Amino acid sequence: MATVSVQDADYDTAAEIAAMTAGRTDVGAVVTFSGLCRDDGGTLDALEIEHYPGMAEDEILRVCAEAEARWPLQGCRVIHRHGAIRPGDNIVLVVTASAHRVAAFAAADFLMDYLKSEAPFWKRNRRRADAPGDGGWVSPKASDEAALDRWR
Amino acid sequence: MATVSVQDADYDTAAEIAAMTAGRTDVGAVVTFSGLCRDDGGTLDALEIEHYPGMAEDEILRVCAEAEARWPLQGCRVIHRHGAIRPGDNIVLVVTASAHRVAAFAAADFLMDYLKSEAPFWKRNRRRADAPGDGGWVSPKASDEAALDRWR
Amino acid sequence: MKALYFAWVRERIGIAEEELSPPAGVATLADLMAWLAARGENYAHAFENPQVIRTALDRVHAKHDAPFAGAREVAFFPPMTGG
Amino acid sequence: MKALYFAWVRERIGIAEEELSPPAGVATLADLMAWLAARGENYAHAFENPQVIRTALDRVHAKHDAPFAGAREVAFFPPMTGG
Repeated sequence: MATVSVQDADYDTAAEIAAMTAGRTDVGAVVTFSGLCRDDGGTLDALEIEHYPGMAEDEILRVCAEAEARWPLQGCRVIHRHGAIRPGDNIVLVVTASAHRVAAFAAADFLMDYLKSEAPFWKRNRRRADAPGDGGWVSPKASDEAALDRWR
Repeated sequence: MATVSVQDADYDTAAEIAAMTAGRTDVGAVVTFSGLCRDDGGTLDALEIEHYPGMAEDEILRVCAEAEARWPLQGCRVIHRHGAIRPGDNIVLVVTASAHRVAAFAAADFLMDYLKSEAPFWKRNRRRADAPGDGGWVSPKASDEAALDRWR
Repeated sequence: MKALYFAWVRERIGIAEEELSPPAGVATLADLMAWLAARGENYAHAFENPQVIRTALDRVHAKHDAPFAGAREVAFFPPMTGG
Repeated sequence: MKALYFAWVRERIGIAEEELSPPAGVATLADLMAWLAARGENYAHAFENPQVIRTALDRVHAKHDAPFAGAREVAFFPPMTGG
């Protein structure tokens, strides 16, 4: 039931919500998560996101199937972008729908935690020419591993 | 910082997300929750939502302030509709923004739990003329009270 | 003091709001509900089970043992079901 | 068997993919990394700390002690940082 896209194009959150709920009267709760490219220090030109084509889609679908096995979902949609992402731009969208809010929230939260740690994407900071330092590959965060423990 | 609306008009989730993130590069995560009017049995004409004008806005603002005290939020927006809501239509929107996903998710989840139990709104089922039974006021759910315990 | 009634409390009483002038000795919200319940069958029906009624003073949730002196607005309503 | 390299593993080795024909006795992914590391400075640099490298067989995560016999595609990459 889940639908997964890995693309360099941007996405339209409203269109994704509409696609999940249009013509239905059994959906009680829709949760969306959007991950955006931050540039706290004003030094980032772009985030470059590399992925493993084929495996990226497969892994996200596998994580969605796990979420659907855990919670009664009526819809599950994930879009993950790759390529050069500018500060303020969208990176990843998760949309979940369920009759009740607890399932929709938990599933979206779970999906993001697992996407972070299991889907084959790698981020690199491309710094502005006038910024000090050399950017480089983003390191995984210990807090992301800790977040996974909530679901085990 | 929170913005709260109690209105009979519908809302536009995409516009609310855009208003919270436009021109910013410090937002890393936006979570939205939309509550929709369900009609599982096909017997509902509309949900009629009564509210306590003035107190409804004040209580939601109070709950938002509580969320902002608990998590580092960059934005907090709540829209709660009143009046006659048809099956499939929107009832309530919560949008939270933060640098990191854990805060955005937790705050939206918390806000919905507290809105359900503390904001002065009351739902009544108006059944279709051909439907059996007499509809009537919706009873609070024990599970909503249990959900609050997660935050205590 | 203005009293507001909502949802089935309003329906049972038959009005949405009214001015109240409770006598001396009626001090808490619990007292006020007992005094109202004695005003007629409609009030008795609305307040037949006072422990399920939620109360607010000047648009802030208040417990039944709260004194209402000084409040300009008191409200009585069933448990909330918004969201 | 096709080998794919991603992110800094790819950068250190200098190529994104290649065909591998490991000798008999190289059976697990750990064996394969040790064999690759001996192929030159670029490989040695990529696999200098093999415990941080993640591995996949035919696009499914696999542990280092997994045998790769029968796989058509093996991949080596750093810990993921998507989402």
